[in-house]
Amino acid sequence: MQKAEKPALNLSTESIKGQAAEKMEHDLALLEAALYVAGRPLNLNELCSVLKTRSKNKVRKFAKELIKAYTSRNTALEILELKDERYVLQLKADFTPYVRKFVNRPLLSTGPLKTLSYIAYRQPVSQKRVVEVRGHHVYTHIRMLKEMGLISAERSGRSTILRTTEYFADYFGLSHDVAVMKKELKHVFEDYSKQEKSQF
Amino acid sequence: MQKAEKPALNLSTESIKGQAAEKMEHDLALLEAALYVAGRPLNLNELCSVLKTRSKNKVRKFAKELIKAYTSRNTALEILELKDERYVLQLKADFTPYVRKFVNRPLLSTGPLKTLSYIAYRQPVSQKRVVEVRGHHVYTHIRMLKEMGLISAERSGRSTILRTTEYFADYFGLSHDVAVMKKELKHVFEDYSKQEKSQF
Amino acid sequence: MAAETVKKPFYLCPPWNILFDFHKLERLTPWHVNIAYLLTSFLEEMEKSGQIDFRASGVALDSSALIYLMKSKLLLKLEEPPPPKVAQDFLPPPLFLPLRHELTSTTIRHLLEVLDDVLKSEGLVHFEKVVEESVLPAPSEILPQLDLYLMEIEVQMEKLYAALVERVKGAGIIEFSTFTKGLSRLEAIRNFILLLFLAQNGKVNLWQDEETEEIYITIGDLKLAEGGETSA
Repeated sequence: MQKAEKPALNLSTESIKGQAAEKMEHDLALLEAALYVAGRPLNLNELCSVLKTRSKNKVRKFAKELIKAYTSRNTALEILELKDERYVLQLKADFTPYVRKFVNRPLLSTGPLKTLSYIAYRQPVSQKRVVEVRGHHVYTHIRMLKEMGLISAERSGRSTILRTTEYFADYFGLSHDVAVMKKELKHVFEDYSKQEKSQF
Repeated sequence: MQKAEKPALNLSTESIKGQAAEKMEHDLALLEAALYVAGRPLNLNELCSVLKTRSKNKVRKFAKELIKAYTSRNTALEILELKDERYVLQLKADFTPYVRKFVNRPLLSTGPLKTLSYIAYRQPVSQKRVVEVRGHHVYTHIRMLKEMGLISAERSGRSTILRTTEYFADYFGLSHDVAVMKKELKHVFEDYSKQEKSQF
Repeated sequence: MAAETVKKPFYLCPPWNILFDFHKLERLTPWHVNIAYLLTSFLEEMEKSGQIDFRASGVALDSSALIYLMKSKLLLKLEEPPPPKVAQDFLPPPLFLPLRHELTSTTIRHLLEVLDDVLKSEGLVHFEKVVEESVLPAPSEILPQLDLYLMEIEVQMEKLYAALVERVKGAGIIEFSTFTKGLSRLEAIRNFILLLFLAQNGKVNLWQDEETEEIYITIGDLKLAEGGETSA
């Protein structure tokens, strides 16, 4: 960032340069803010919406600038560019072992997590079916999961179809392709149940 | 941070200085990592455990150093020192409106937040009273606030008593002592109403 | 044939004929019918004549049930409850949460652990509706259609159930007195009748505290801490 180098002079070109630098600094901070609170990869469209611009080029440039700033600071956090021009702010992997113990809040309590796991496994699945299997209290869960961006709901005729989102896949490290994801889930699930059985 | 200034020379004093700077940089990064993953204020003991030191002085010094680094960088994030020497990493409030939509937690809308501030201000308060003052829809709020760990409910005879949790106090950087917290809240509310007035 | 039509059974005369005439039944005001009197006198009359006719008894019983339903339906014309009165107190402004990223501890392993549970319970849910075959043959044509009335009641039941679910946020307990607070006595009675229907369908459980006489309505899956007795 340029702030420290900003001159106190008030010459007109200098002042324009200063304004531009300040604007850029603010835009970089906006991107950083979005990546920080999202805690997940954001794509160019999402980042465009933060900067209220349609220019993907501009956002791309700024994202790269932000990556550079983080790299030069050399702190515990990093910004990475992922496949399909998605960007993520995350903890550098080296630091995980030292601070793992501070991660003790679950993403969801057991009830909503059960509902989420069922939707992931059976998706696309009608809300009606989820309610039949899980009971009427899941309406609250479904609402919460939607608010957290873990599932999406879509009206289809008279029923509502639920499926997991890309954020869900990112969070659990699963494929974005639903067919592949379900296979992955099935595999892990089968391995898991085998392990469970062998333990008892 | 000093990395850019690290000389390539291998003179013994220079190299010792460099090593010290590097060690310090690493320690600062460790503190940053802990604050980043915790997402809540950490106290000196917790920070000591990250640096594997018993010297609170050292941790205090480093924490202040980290705050200075964040301030000079002038980005979207800030590290604050709260009451009782607790430290927290968070988004600067100015950025909240721009990135609220990326938060992957059930972000409370104004309604539940009003219920929360009422409970905080009047605690310990009976659920019945909260319903009387805020209306029947607050049952949903109360449930949400409980699920988020911001309030706790306790049966007392035939009524349910609500109060805020330590997590709540941490979240807002308020004292754990209820009497003190209420005074702090009064200030917050006064500031808020001043802001409101100045805006309109 | 002619002789048979002339000599019509006693129950096709007033006052019992009302139980055997679909069109009349449709038009009457149910409050004007004393079912207990009609049925008692009908039985006495049949015993007197010595002609025990089970078909006629069945139809009389069915019609009586219908009149009860009509009475319930009149009771169940639900009105919107008045908006709750809001007590006065200082309402502080909302507390906006500072935004902090927080790594969460839930892993795919946790997801799979609970999935196991859910899939087990899925097996316990039967999706094919059990077709109930009636033991008795279909009612004769003189019986009016009850479906419409039942549907009405079902709509009201659904509304009430939705209101209950809303009030307890999916699952929970609510006192009958709390639920019907502010309603007139008649409306409370209507709600109570609907609750009985809901309880019969297993949608809610009702239980009463013997000391306070308070009725508790439980909705959804509840783990009752002290194993409170539930009875439909």
